[in-house]
Amino acid sequence: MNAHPDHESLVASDDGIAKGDLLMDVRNVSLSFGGVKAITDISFDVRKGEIRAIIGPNGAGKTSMLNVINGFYTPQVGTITFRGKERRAMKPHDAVRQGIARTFQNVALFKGMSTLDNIMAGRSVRMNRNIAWQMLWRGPALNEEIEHREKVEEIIDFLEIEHIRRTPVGKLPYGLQKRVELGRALAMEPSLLLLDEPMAGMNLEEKEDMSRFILDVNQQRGTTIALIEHDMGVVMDLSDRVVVLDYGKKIADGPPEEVKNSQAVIDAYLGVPH
Amino acid sequence: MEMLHSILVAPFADMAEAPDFFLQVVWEGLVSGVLYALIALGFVLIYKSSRIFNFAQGIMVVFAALTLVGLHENGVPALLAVPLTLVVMFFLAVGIERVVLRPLVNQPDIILFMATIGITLFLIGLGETIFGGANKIMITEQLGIPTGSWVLEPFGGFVSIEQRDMTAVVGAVLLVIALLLFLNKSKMGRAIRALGDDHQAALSVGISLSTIWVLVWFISGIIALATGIVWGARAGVSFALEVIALKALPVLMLGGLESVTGAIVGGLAIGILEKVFEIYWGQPLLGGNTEAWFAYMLALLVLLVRPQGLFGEKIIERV
Amino acid sequence: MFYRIAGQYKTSYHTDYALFPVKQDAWLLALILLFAFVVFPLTASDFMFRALLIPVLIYALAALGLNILTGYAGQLSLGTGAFMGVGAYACYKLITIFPDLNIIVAIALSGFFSAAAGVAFGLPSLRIKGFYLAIATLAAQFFLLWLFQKWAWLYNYNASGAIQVPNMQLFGVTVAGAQAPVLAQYFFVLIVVCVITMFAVNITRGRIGRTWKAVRDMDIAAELVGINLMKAKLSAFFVSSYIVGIAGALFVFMWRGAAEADLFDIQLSFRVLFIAIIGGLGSILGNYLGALLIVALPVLIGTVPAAFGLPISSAMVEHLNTMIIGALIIGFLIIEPHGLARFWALIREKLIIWPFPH
Amino acid sequence: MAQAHPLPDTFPKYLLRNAEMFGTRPAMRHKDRGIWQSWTWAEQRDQIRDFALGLTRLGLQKGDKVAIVGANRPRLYWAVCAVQSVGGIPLPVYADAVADELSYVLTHAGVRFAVVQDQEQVDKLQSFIERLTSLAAIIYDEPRGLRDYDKHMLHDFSDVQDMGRRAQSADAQLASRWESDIRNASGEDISIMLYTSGTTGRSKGVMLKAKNAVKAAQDTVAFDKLSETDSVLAYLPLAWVGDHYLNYAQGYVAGFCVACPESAQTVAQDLRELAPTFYFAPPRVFEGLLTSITIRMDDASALKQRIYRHFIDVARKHGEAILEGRKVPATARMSYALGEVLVYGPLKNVLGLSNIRVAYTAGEAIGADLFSFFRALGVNLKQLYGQTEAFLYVTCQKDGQVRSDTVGPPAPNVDIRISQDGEVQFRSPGMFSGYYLEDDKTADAMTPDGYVKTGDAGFFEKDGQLKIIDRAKDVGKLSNGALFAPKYIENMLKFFPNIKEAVAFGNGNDFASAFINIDLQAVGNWAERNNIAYASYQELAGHPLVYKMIAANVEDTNRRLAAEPMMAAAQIKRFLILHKELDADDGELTRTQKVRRAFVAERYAPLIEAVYDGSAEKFVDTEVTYEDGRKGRISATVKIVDTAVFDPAEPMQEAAE
Repeated sequence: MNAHPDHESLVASDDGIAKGDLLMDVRNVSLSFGGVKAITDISFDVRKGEIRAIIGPNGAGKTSMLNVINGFYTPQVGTITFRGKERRAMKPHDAVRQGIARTFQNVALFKGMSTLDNIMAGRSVRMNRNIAWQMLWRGPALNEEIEHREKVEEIIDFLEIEHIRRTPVGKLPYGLQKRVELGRALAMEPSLLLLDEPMAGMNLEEKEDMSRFILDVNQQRGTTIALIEHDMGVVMDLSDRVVVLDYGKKIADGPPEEVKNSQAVIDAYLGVPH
Repeated sequence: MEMLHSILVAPFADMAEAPDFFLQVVWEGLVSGVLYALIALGFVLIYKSSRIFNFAQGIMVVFAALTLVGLHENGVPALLAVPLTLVVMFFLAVGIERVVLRPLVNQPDIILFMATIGITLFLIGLGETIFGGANKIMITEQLGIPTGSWVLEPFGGFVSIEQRDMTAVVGAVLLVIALLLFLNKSKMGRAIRALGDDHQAALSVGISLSTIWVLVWFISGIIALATGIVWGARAGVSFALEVIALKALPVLMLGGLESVTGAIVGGLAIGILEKVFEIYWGQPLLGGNTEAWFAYMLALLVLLVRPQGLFGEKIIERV
Repeated sequence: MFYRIAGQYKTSYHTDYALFPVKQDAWLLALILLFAFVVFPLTASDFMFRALLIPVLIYALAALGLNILTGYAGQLSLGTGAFMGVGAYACYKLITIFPDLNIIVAIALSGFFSAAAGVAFGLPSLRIKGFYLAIATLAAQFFLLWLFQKWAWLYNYNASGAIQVPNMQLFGVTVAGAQAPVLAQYFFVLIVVCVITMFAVNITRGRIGRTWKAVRDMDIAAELVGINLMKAKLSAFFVSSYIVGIAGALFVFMWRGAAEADLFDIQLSFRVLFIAIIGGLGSILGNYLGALLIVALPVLIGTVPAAFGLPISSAMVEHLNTMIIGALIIGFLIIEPHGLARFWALIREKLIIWPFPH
Repeated sequence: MAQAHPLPDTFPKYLLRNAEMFGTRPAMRHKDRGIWQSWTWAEQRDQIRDFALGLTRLGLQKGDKVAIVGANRPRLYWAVCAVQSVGGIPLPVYADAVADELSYVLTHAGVRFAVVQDQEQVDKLQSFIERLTSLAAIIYDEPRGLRDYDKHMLHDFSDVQDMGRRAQSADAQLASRWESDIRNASGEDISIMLYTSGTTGRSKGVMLKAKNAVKAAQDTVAFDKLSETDSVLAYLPLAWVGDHYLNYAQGYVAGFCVACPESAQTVAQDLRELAPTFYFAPPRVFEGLLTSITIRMDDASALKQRIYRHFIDVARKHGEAILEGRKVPATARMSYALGEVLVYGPLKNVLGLSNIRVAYTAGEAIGADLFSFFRALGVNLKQLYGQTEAFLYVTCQKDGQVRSDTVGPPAPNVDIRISQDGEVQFRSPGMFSGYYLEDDKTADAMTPDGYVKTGDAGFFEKDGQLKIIDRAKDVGKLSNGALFAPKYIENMLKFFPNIKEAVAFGNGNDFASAFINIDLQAVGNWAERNNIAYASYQELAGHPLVYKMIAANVEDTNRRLAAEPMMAAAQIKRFLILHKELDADDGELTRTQKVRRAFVAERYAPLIEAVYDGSAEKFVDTEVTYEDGRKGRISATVKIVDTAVFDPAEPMQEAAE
């Protein structure tokens, strides 16, 4: 029985929001860890289908903001409206159910498993055959496994990582681990994909590949992307709109050219004393 | 209703009724608490310096006691047997570092934890083979530990304090003070604390891992010997001690794996509460012998409230 | 050398998910099963069954249960002995309350009691992790052990505090109790262990196995991938304790014949933990290899030197055995932290690419 | 394969027959999405029918040419048969051909359609689309990246098949009419046009009639008793005559299963998974295999090495005899059997050669020890000699009568003769029907009485096997009149694992000389084991120890040349190691890695001069093109070394063995 390679399965599940409309609205979010103020009163919105970059010097609160969006941290103040539902506290795996997936700054893959299993883990939220079927394996459980395996094989083909399908991820070079992690996030068919410095520590060629993948995901699959990245060249090329954070506050928000020339951003990066 | 009364009211009534008996119970609890604290101290010292959860601390106590008594039985005078045992403990520390710890330097914590289980078994087997499995009597008199007891009459009642218990408490306090001074003030002490955070970092700063580890295991060997003597004096030297030494685990859970004060306070708390619960709740209501599980249940409840224990640092998950 | 991988290509995902993608492995298992179901029953002596074959299977099953919890789901447990006890006592009470209950049903049901206990003591795993979690299972171990001694209803109030297995028939053959022939008990245990192992293999292979491994490797990432940590951890405790409970029931009904409370003490927990460690955490095959080693060792130490003429007292055998196991654990952790299972995997890999080194 | 009606004489006819007789057997496999996707003959027929009818909807008429550009993909193979089924002429072209080569071939042939693999080929075609006046549409197999291209002339393969299906549902008779057209098609039609990768000048379009191609394939299928149970891995370029003959032509005639690898990088892994029964590889691939075996074995443990060496010696002595069923002492047969379990079986298994019933090599001469190494392992490796103009087979060796230094007797129904100046000429059933639109070149290639001139010099040995010496035009004479066959010398040099490529010179000079390219993998591994540091290929090539090692190899070659009366005079007196690898991108090699002798001679003229004026070294500065087309320059001082020469009388140790 052949796997019928349908390329349409790669398109993100439609979440009932038209392209360009509001997908997520972050309003007055503040987050602190016992006195340390990581984020203070930040608001910005993300439109469906765009690549929204979040940039800022180290320690500006970028990753913390990402963790708030996908429910890992609960902000003390402020709310996040995602696909029309407003919420402040949300368990991470509920955020996933609503269609938020992410990659991590320093690769959080499951070291004990192979590339295929890591990406299949991204599908687990959509697989639900109960334990009885799993015990028998042949039958509904295996059919479900194969159904999701075909989706994962689409992603493996899309990210051109067929040659490392069975390799334990612990053995992979850094660049490939990042790609597997992107694969895992794509496997969750998110409507919002949070990328935390997808190109950190990559050489030029790997960066070009990753940019191509990100563009393909955004254009071909229509997945909205929130991108944290330091490499200005990449940010300017890829993103439609940019939010600039500094010391936990928002200092600029708008299209790349406009943000690039704003004095506040230049100061932040060149280090004017606060 | 009557059930509630016997749980919540009756025990406190008994305490008030016989304060001297209550004091006696608290004292007995305190003494066993000191022993738990000493063992826990050995754990903390090793965990603080090498991130190793040393399961073998309990058996080292037994092994030290056995060696001491074994040497004495073979004609070595008591006061000479103690330094000799310390030498044995030193070589044990060198052996453990060389054979077990050095090859496993960068392994994950779970692997090191299991290695200490391996050491535990090995030492049990070794001890039994050399000294035979039978129980032995601690040579308390020969070590000059007074064996008499004092009698006090607080609240017109009657409380007897064993002198050897008092020496145990005093000895423990001295040991703890010496340890704290050593850790915080001396050069070696700082190296031990630095090592705890990150093996590689410490290595890169030029702290030689192997000497520090030998030193740390030797110090916990000394503590083990002291504990062995005191414990042996109360309950005789036997391998059953190893299971009781497990009681140090809840102490660590309560006090946090890294803090010396946590180990002491935790040890005393568990010792006292355990005894009190046994006497006033365990025997009348639950058929006694609750000391077997009380410490673990207590530690479990505390952990549910504060996952990092009373004194541990707050665990922040960084992604 | 013996492996011929060439030509074994997969034309469908079904075959890709086969239990043995390489048929030589299937032949190897067939050979082992042939020995287990045919050769041993014909050749082994009663001593061999009682001292080696039955205990290896039961210990392997217990280690399999523990491995699912610690090896696959990463939740450390030191309470295996107690959960085996729950299985044993539950089974005993079931057959005393319903005397005509079929033994298979009794054993199967007793698993649920230990599973319930496992889940109860597994609840803390939602808040505490790593070593700290060991305390929860230690509490279970000591508390349940105390319960077995104190709660007389468990052993039907008989004076000795021990439970005695009555004679029980299955399809007309006495399988449990004093008169049960050792061969019947061996087959009973073998079939139960094979069935449960097959279920365990299927579960760890599929979605549930993956979620467990994800929780084991990095629970934060697992949660952010949409895995509900509570469901994953508790299911691991449930399945693990169920299997351990069954092993406990077999331990008493098919091997020991009788049991008193301190049979299920912390030493039993350690023993099963060593089997899982030396066998290889995170593997199914490892449990069998570990059990074989840990059970066979004392028998070897006892018989081999005697054969060479220097008799060793049974106490000395016990001491040497403990020492050697301790040394083995350390040795394995240094040479191959993933135990005998990884050893076999490396040998198999070498055979496949023989005569090349890489 | 008895069948009711007469033997089919076109491949589409075979398609229909196979779909009937072997409907459920696998016809095509492709490793994709982690598993081997399979199609039976019946499914393959339907796929081809739908595409063919779709093509006619797009306006394909009889005689139109359709270019097929891409790697080995099921859909491209189906496109070939689909085009043939409606009377068109498929035209496979090398996928890695650069734009201007591709544009010349497509404009020269006037293609109406192009079936390509992916976006890369589409971009290549669109870069010179304006020159393809007759092109009606481009059809692509993999849609990746082509979603937002303007679809005016661009169609997805499956869309064209949908058109075919819709047409069939609209007109119920269409399918049966398609089949009857096939059955009535005449064998005289041109079934395929293959452009040769000419070593000199522009490539020429070789036309092959259907009946000729089918007849040739029927002969060789019978010769090697191939059947529908065989399997083959199609990994060599689709446009090469070898792939088209061995996989496509013989595939249809025998009905066996053709498998396409997942990608170019995973061929070795796919070969191992599939373990095909029929295998073809140029000598260079076998060289690579042997080199990788020796390198990996050098790293093995002492015990494994001892076992390996012992049994390889046993195989060298008795392997071939056992393979050919000759009498061998019982003890030898026994230790060979043990060797099969311990070394040969596993070795063949790891390389994927376990199930091979018939294996061929061709294209260049193969070293004697390399050839016998694989035969000794039990791989039934044979030699064949052929050309695009002969639809491959000119000569091929029979099972049991195999020699490493000859290419075998004439293939079935092939008539071969040697001209006065030693050129091999042939007439064969698979003969081509001339070059497309180039009758003058066709005339040059044929003799007046209808024989095809191969351009190779050779002679028949006593046992009737043909021995190829060299390209006819390259065979020259030394200044003292002695025969100088550069290819013959080069092949001998290349038999050494450390030498990857060699170019011999001497025509019209006093002595023969050679330019040598070292094999980076083999010499690099040797350098590593003797901890010799080197930063680049150039540095390793110039290393004195490497020179010493290569000098020893050249001396060995001279000893062998001395043993052959005709070649003794052309021993190599001086040689140098080139500072850069000869590369197809620099034009020094053809697409199939054959040396373009004239180009190399002209490009390195100063070096040749230095060799013959006796200087010990020569500074040289050459231009290099990198992978992405940028140009750069490499300069180095190349040392030139003299080597010992043996007078023909000296006995050869090897001969004595």
